[in-house]
Amino acid sequence: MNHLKVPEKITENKLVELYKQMWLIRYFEEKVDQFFAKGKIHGTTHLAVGQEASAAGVCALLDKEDKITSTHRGHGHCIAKGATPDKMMAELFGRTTGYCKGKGGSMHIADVEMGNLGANGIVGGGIPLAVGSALTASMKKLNYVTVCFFGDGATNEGSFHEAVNLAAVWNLPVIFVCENNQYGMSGSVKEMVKVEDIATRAKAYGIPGVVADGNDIIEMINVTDEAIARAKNGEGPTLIEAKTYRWKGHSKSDAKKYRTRDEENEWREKDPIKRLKELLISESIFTEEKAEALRKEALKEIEDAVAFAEEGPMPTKDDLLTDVFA
Amino acid sequence: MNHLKVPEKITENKLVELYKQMWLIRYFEEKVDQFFAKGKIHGTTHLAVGQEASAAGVCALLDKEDKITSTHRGHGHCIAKGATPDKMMAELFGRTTGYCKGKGGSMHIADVEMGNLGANGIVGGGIPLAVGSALTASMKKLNYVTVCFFGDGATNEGSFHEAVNLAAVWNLPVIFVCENNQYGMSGSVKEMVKVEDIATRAKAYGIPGVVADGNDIIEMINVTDEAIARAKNGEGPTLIEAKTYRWKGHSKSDAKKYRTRDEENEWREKDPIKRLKELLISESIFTEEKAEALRKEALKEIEDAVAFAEEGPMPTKDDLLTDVFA
Amino acid sequence: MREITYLEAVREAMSQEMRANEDVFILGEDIGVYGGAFGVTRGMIEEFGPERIRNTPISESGIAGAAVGAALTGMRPILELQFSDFITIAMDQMVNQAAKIRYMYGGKGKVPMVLRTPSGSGTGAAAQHSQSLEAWVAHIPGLKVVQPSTAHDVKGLLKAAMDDDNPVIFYEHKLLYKTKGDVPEEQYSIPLGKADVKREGTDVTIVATAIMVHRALEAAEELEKEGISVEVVDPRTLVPLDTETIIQSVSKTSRLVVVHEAVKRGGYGAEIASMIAESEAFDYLDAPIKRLGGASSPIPYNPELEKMHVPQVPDIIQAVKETLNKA
Amino acid sequence: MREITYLEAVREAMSQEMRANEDVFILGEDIGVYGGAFGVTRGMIEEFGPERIRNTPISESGIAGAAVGAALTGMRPILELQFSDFITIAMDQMVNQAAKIRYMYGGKGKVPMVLRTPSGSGTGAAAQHSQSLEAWVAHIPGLKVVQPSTAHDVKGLLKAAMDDDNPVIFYEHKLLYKTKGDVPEEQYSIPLGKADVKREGTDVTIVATAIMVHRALEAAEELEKEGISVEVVDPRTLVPLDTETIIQSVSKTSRLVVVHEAVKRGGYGAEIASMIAESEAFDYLDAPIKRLGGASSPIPYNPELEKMHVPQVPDIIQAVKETLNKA
Ligand SMILES: Cc1ncc(C[n+]2csc(CCOP(=O)(O)OP(=O)(O)O)c2C)c(N)n1
Ligand SMILES: Cc1ncc(C[n+]2csc(CCOP(=O)(O)OP(=O)(O)O)c2C)c(N)n1
Ligand SMILES: [Mg+2]
Ligand SMILES: [Mg+2]
Repeated sequence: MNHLKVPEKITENKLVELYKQMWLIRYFEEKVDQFFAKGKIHGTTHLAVGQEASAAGVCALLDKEDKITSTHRGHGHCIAKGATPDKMMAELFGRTTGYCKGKGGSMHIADVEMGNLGANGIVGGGIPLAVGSALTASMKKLNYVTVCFFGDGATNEGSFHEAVNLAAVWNLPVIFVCENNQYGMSGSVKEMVKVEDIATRAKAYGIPGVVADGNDIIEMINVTDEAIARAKNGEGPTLIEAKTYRWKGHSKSDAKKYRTRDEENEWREKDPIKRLKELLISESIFTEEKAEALRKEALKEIEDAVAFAEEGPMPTKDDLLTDVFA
Repeated sequence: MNHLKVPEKITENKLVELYKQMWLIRYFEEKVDQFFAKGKIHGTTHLAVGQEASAAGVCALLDKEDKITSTHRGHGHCIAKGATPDKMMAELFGRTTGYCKGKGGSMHIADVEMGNLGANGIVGGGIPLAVGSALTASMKKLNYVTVCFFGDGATNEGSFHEAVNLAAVWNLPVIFVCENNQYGMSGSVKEMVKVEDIATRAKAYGIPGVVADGNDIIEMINVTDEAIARAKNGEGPTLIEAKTYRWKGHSKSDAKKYRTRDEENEWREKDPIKRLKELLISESIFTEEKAEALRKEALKEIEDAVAFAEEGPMPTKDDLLTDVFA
Repeated sequence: MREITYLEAVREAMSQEMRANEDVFILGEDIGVYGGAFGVTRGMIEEFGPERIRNTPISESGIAGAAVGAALTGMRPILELQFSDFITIAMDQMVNQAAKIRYMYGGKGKVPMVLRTPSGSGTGAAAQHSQSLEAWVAHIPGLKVVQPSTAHDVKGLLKAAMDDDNPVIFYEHKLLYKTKGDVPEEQYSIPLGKADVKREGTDVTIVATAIMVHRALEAAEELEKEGISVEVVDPRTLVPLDTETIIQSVSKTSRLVVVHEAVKRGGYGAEIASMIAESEAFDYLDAPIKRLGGASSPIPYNPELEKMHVPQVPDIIQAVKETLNKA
Repeated sequence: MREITYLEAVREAMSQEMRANEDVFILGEDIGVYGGAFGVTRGMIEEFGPERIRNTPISESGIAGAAVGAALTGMRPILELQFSDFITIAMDQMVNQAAKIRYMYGGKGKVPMVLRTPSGSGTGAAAQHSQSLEAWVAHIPGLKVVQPSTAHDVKGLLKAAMDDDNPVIFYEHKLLYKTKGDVPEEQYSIPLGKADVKREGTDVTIVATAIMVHRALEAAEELEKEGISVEVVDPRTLVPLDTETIIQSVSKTSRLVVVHEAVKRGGYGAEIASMIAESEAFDYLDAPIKRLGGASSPIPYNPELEKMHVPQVPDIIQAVKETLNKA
């Protein structure tokens, strides 16, 4: 790792792990996509294929005590924060063995004890929650950070504005990570926001805003590292903008009329997984063969997750009214 | 008017009128204050004493077709947009002769036909309405501008963020005027916003943000003039921050523990009315005697308004259920 | 007559009105080339252009307020709210502004706008995308509230809503979008405040809304086989509510079952049931009123649980029999 | 026993709890040196400091969400919402997040928070600052809803709310803040879900909430002079609702009048009335149920109109007589 500037915590092993993690995310999503197409999964889903590096890169530095809040496009964050694909897939299959006993589904996977405060079906809905989590850290003098993921579209919600302002004036240990994948559902960020970079919005709150290449896991790791340091030093929140792209449609039915195939192809070229592979090979951290083996392991794990999911029991009438109140 | 740089529309006569208008606003407020203290007016009220220059200066350039939206602290905007103190006072007295037939009260005075789209009891509530009004202008190709008044505190509401973003991306003819009087109800802008100038927030929307001395009516006129020109030229919205101060408490009961008497006195020194008087005398636009006469006229008008108000009939049971639906 | 879907009827009502009235336009998230989350506006941007089929940022409070402001100054906006659950974000603008402006201003100004929004469960979208929250807005003076159940009704009621000079909250049911019905091609209006007796009967009255109208009709058919004659009343609009038709029906049948998908507790069914319990129909009642509604839990994801959350045909049959002491 | 005001009882309940439990803190607009819009937290910042009496920017959705997030991670926040009308802005965080998180997450995580907020009219604050919107939250599974009517009840119920591991919406009535009552000095808890029979009687049951409890009691006293014996039941909590006590009372008196300040149409009174119309008490009813509530208009500013908007003592007396056919 001569040329590679990464934080100490990011060992060669960790990079190799992250490589595999990105494949886990991708295969998880691909599998889900297939099941939806076949009508084997209920509801809707939002896939993060193409956006693996921001989830994996940001979470690479997080400890178990650190928290995240996620979005409707949350499978990647979830895996990166340490969830097991088994229970995630079981959730999508609506089984009691799923993270939410089949009550939440794709948009609500959470693992509060593990620091995953949950996906969210409300665009921007998780941003104030993350600020609340950071407030707990600050009031209880706990040393954890909270990472708040959201999309470019979410930055037009009032909840974004109110929450980031709160975090700024209270100087809270929270990191706002905007995954700017260029579109909301169909609204291009160019038409919905009049500034070039979402990161510019940080200026309204007097906090640092950083633009990063969201398809470059190394850059994501490094900007996150700085943001964590600031948070832990009592210097308050940071807004990181990860420029990236979602390869698939917004959700299960999307003719993608709002963008061109050329644009899609351009971004496929910037595949974050391929990019890390090339880097790790060029840095002699692993070989093409090892990379291939890792990919296959990931695929296998996802297939096992499907098997696990399919075996899980369905909830029954008795489950309808439980878990409403603590 | 040799030294005085003001738009053509602002004749010497207009400046003299504005001088009187500021007194009208001040006396209106002082009168209301007295009646509240005596328990002769119901409800609550938010007075704009000390803030006369921003209301008068911004509205000086508006035509009848131009629109404004206002706030809980709206009497000044209302008078400046051409309302008659008679009907305003009658409204505060809850009479059918008031602007809202006694149904609205201080926080809801409006005169839609005259372009005053209304005060608003919800902090930030009027900002999206102003954008809607500007949208009408844009869609119907009408040549009016909409001025949207709000306070420093309101800029922390999500409605501010969402509305300004909309106006920016749609390039609407609207002027956002933030009257930064240093406090919300008790929250100091220094504790509630982490940037020095509210005008900086314009950067998040890619629109110009201008800081102005809100106690200097000439400066308010000039910055508004530029914003109107931009709006009418299809260059979109502007955010103007008028730095000012409210002399009185937030509403009828306020011990003002959150600020010092020294600070209050400093700002009283910057009295916008005195300032215009001195300017008009030094520019030989009027004399001390004329100024005094105008002040007295204003006082008289307000006293007449009280008489008008007191004479108005009270609504009756029959009025309770009318005006709900058009 | 020509058959089209409920979804097509909504689109047709809007398109015809937009051709006739320049002041009408639609704003909402992804309503342009995407055609809206449910495809209702598909094709409309091609006909009317991006000014009048206005794609917005994801800012429910901002766009609701912009609609109110536009309505107040002379436009007649239709706001498409992507899922009815998101009214949580636009509540201030709808309730504190749109509903109250005219009254607060002493009768000056008006807010002619329609907020159209899909509601209901059954699509697996889980707790934050499946609610039926019409009881909230029906509680607010100054708002009108419409819940059409058929393709025919949705077209006529939407025309009336667009013609109305007041803010109207217009609930479309997701599961009804694909249902078909006879729909006249020309514009027509169904007055707000006029219930429709969807089936006549003599033994029990079912008042049902939205998708529950169809389940009630199915139940009625089953019950007929057992010799039970059910009248199904569809209020169509919750505000104004056609109390007369409901009271008449209950006075005739002496038994009332109220069915909606919204959570039973505090749902609008409570208003309908109490309206009857307060009315002259009370004296005709031969059995306690029955209400069916959603369970007291958020809406679960699992498809079976999701179904259990809301009244189904067998639940309605059971309830009818109970009021007849035949359960 | 010692007499203190309703307002002081709220403050005392919070102060005692904050001394005992470090995880409890208050956040809200102007709750610091200003003491809150109604003075409830006056003096508390001096005792507990600005971290735990946390003044916030004017951002109802942000602070509600921050409270939810803090609750989810181990704190026990009390959110003071300056006027209950502003829940329109915090609705998403309360309804789509706080109420549903535990269920959506399959029972993992909990949201122990109290949203305290003053509601009601009578202060001349007009349409946007005078509403009673408790029916909205009572409709949402996952939220508990409390409406205390006396100084004694408010202290005990607030203790129970703070001890509860779920989101509780706690309505304080503006006009009750200055009313006095006997209040024990020590901490005590009144269980959520336990109604209180505020006056026993045999001829008619009045179920009344918040300030209407007092008006009902006044009416009862007047009616006693005419030989009419009225029972006044104060549910105290809308969710959970003590249906048993209400059913028992109505079964005894055979007549029911429900009174609240919220707009009658779609108010929680409809839930209470229909609950009775569905229950075994139905068979005991000797007269149609009566509901009294706010008029179908926004709340007007003029003080006389404002009073006409909501039920007053003579209206209650009249309603009772009507159910007895003595009007
Ligand atoms: C409050 C709210 N508004 C609208 C939606 C519908 N919706 C779901 S995802 C989405 C787009 C979100 O865009 P962005 O924040 O950029 O995230 P991305 O989907 O690109 O990851 C929309 C409009 C929603 N779920 N919640
Ligand atoms: C949504 C909302 N939150 C809170 C309030 C209570 N309130 C009324 S005025 C005010 C302060 C507003 O501050 P600012 O916007 O700076 O205006 P100013 O009063 O200083 O003119 C507050 C908190 C309100 N009316 N509406
Ligand atoms: Mg996006
Ligand atoms: Mg201010």
